Amino acid sequence: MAERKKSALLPNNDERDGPLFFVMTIIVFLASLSAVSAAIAVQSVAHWKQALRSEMTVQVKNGNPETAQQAVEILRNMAGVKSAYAGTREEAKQLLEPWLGSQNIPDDLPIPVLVYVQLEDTGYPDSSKLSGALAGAGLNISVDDHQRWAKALSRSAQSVQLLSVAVLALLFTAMIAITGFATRAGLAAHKDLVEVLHLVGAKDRTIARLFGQKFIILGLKSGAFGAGLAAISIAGLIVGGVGASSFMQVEAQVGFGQLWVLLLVPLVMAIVGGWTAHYSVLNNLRKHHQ
Amino acid sequence: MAERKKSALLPNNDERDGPLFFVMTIIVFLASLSAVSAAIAVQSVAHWKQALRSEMTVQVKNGNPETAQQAVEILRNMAGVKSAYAGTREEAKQLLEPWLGSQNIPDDLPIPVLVYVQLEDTGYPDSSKLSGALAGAGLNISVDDHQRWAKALSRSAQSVQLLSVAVLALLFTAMIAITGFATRAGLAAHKDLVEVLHLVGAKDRTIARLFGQKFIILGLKSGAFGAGLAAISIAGLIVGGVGASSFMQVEAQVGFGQLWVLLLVPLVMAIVGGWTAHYSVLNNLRKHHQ
Amino acid sequence: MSLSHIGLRYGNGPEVLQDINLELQQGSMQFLTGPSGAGKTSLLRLIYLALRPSRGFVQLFGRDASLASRDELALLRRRIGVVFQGFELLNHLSVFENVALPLRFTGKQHDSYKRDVEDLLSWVGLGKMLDALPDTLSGGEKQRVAIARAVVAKPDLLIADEPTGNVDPQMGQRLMRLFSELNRLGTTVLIASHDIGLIETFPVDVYTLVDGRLSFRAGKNKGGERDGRA
Amino acid sequence: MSLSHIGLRYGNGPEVLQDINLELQQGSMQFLTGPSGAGKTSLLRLIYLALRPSRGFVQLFGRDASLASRDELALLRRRIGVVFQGFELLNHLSVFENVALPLRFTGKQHDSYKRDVEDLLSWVGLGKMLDALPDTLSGGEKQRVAIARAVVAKPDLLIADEPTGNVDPQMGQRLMRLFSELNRLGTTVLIASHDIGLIETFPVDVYTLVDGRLSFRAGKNKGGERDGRA
Ligand SMILES: Nc1ncnc2c1ncn2[C@@H]1O[C@H](COP(=O)(O)OP(=O)(O)OP(=O)(O)O)[C@@H](O)[C@H]1O
Ligand SMILES: Nc1ncnc2c1ncn2[C@@H]1O[C@H](COP(=O)(O)OP(=O)(O)OP(=O)(O)O)[C@@H](O)[C@H]1O
Ligand SMILES: [Mg+2]
Ligand SMILES: [Mg+2]
Repeated sequence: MAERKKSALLPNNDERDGPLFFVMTIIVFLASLSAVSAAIAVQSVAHWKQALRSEMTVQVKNGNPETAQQAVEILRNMAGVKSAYAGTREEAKQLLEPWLGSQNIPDDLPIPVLVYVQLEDTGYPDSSKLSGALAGAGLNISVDDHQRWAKALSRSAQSVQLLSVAVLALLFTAMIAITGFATRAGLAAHKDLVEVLHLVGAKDRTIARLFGQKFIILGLKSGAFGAGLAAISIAGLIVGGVGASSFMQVEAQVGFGQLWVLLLVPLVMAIVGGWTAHYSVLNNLRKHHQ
Repeated sequence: MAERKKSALLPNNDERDGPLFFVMTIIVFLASLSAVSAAIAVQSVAHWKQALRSEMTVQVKNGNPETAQQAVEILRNMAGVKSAYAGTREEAKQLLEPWLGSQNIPDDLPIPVLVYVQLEDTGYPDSSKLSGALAGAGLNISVDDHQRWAKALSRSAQSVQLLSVAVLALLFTAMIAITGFATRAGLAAHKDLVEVLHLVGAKDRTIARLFGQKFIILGLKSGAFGAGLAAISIAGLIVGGVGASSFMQVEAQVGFGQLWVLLLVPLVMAIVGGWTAHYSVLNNLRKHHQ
Repeated sequence: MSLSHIGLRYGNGPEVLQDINLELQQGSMQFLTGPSGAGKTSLLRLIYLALRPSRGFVQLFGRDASLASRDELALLRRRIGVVFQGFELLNHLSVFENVALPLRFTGKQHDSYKRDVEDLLSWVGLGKMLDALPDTLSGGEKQRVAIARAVVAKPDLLIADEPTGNVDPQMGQRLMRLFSELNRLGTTVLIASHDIGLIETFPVDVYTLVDGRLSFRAGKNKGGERDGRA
Repeated sequence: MSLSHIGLRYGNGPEVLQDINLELQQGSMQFLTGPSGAGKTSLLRLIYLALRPSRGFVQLFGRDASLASRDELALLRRRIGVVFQGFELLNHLSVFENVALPLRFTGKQHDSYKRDVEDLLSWVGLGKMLDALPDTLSGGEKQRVAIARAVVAKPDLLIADEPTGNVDPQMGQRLMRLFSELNRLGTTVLIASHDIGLIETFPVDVYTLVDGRLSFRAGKNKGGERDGRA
């Protein structure tokens, strides 16, 4: 007679596992996509807020380079200002291009000169302080603290963030529900198995561990597959540069850095799956078997 | 003895149905969201393309109101042009506001005047024809056919569309897989039931119909719930006006019109669920039972 | 019902049944006996169309089973009542519903058979358990439900596999009387049993299956030993 | 093992067992009989700790079962071998694995019990079916696997519920010899059976359960009739 190996107590090629694995992989894939886009949105908002908070623009409306230079001097000496420099007429013209066309700007058009101000990260002065200082020097100059942009940007980033988090929460719930469903189905199908193991003297923990392990492995496997797929898709999107909007460009900058989130997904899946299975079985045993 | 009613041949309060219903509802919800966003993206692209194709802007770069009026006359008389009118200096100033600030535009700044041209839907002239006609009249005027915008816009709309369709396809596959999974689990748990019904003389179709009906009902129920939830969420998003970007505003215009897509979801779910169940059972019977 | 030159093997295993020839006269009654694992259940499964033979022909009610379509097979099965060795009750249906199951597929109305089912269950001693679920029954009670389900549609052919293994001798006698009664009304009856004590008390023909081969012994009040080819 | 003043009801049903008192001496052997539905299986389920009594006490190996923790109950169960009326084999494990199941939970090594399991299966006539799956076994073969699993760990207490209902009389005798053998080695044995023919051939005590009440008859070679309170 051939060597007889100790075989698994739980049937390990359960015909139900194939599609279950498939469903879990898809759910993980989607959850991963939302996790990354949520992480990107969070990062983007922080990134933009930081960028916008650390920068102001001062507009010298008469376009006079000397006035601009005067403003630069005053600003450089203020507390909280890291650096300040005046833009060139060319830069200003570029900004107007979308509206006036490139060759259509007459040389005598008095285009306002912009002075860019970099602020310290902490304790930076607000726009009224800056305009106060400039007005004190007799300069009629307007200060733009980019609040309008900051608000619009962070509002749309927040809605993306909110949506991603909501979808993520839903998918997560779906994942847990699927695991719970599969466990219950597994238990229902293996009712006799559980009962026999119980009556033959297996401890509750031993039986629960059997089912827990099964779902830990399933969670790890489907988590790794789904997250891997998601990583590939995201990398593809970033590299392929789908979407040429500035929002997408910011994503690209941040995107790769956030892919580590995906490493968590299979772990979370495995823990959720294993835990759900383990405790469903324990509860079931306590409830239905002496 | 009390009245004894004919009870369902399939256990109808299967303990597996609870979480299954839940999972299917979430999947339907997500599928509905992507269906609607795909539909919105498709509509948006069409909408934008149409809007951009039917409009051109002519820029009178010296800002002279008479030159502008001359251009308007010429354009109005061209074939394929629906209407043309010159913008006011105020309108032009508003366009420059983001760059120059509102009070910072000196009265003597020679802002170019824009002439807006509405084109007929079909057989409209291209931009070179327009500029040719204007140049022929001795006017030095540039024509913008909005191609730059059109391209950028339709590119990002297409990527949204692509993403929605991909997610939709995935969710759809997940839905089918879950149905398939649940059916197989149901069959595995009800193996004896199927065998007994078979041996007692039930025809294959009768047994398959039992399982088919169960999943049609489940599909309709979870489809209606999920799609209903999605409809409420989308309506909420539109009314609440989350996201102030122009993209979202276009969505709002189109959004309500696309909600009918959601009516299809429960139907599709029911058909897919019922069909999968029906044919899994039939196949199973043919394969394993004489 | 007739089997001719039947052979049966499961998968690639040895032949469980070898060259079986058996013909049951309409309205006859007989026992099938033999040691455990001899192939009694397998033989019965061939007859009630749960299994196809590896070779040979099964003929039922004048119809060759191998030529019948799946729907025709379903119709043939409705004329056969089976008591399975493992009972095969549906756990989510009450005792009453389990017994009434074969009647549902014939399109009969609930009201038309309600009394019959109740009377039959009383006869097998389960008159008070109409609404119980099979899981809450004792072994012998389950067996009696299985028997009631097999006979309720007054089938043309009744196959019973070890129908008295879980009941006490008095109940065994009572159930056998039920089978005889049915037989007197025209049903062909074939019962597989180890219970030699029970078999001896009935003057019917006995087939014995040993090592996949069938031999025949006529009922005590009928005649001597002869070959299985009936 | 002792039961004192045991009552049992399922849900809100009537009392299936009423005021049962039973004490089994270590190393003794007895039969439990009674009509179908009398409560034999229920009584055995109380003893092998699958069920809690509605009232009264179950004492096993000197331990009050109602006071034991779940883990202690598991340890007590390992000292009991059970032949279930419905066999309760695991369909995805081979015959060998099914029989070896109780040994796995005691932490024994596969190599140390391999021979024992194979020998035991040969004794019950299944030496050639070590690798078969239960679904492919005949009724009697399944029953023998169930018996082998119950005795393989040489339990201190053996409970068998209708262990010979699906085998032929010769095999029944052989299985009973297995139980006697085990009993001679010190195992307490309690067998529920309808098979009066079989019971009569053994000179052991017989308990009879009727309408939820227990009565006692000493083995033929032992003494006269007396009350159930052992
Ligand atoms: N599905 C199957 N696959 C493989 N072998 C099988 C299958 N069913 C039965 N067998 C084998 O066929 C032989 C005959 O089995 P069968 O159930 O017909 O015996 P039986 O006469 O009914 O026995 P018993 O009296 O124990 O019920 C046995 O050796 C059994 O192991
Ligand atoms: N889980 C349960 N729920 C409700 N009633 C039950 C349950 N199990 C058994 N019963 C009832 O208890 C009574 C005794 O059942 P039990 O199985 O103990 O009988 P038994 O003596 O073993 O009969 P048999 O010889 O037929 O196996 C029966 O009337 C049965 O219907
Ligand atoms: Mg058999
Ligand atoms: Mg019993």
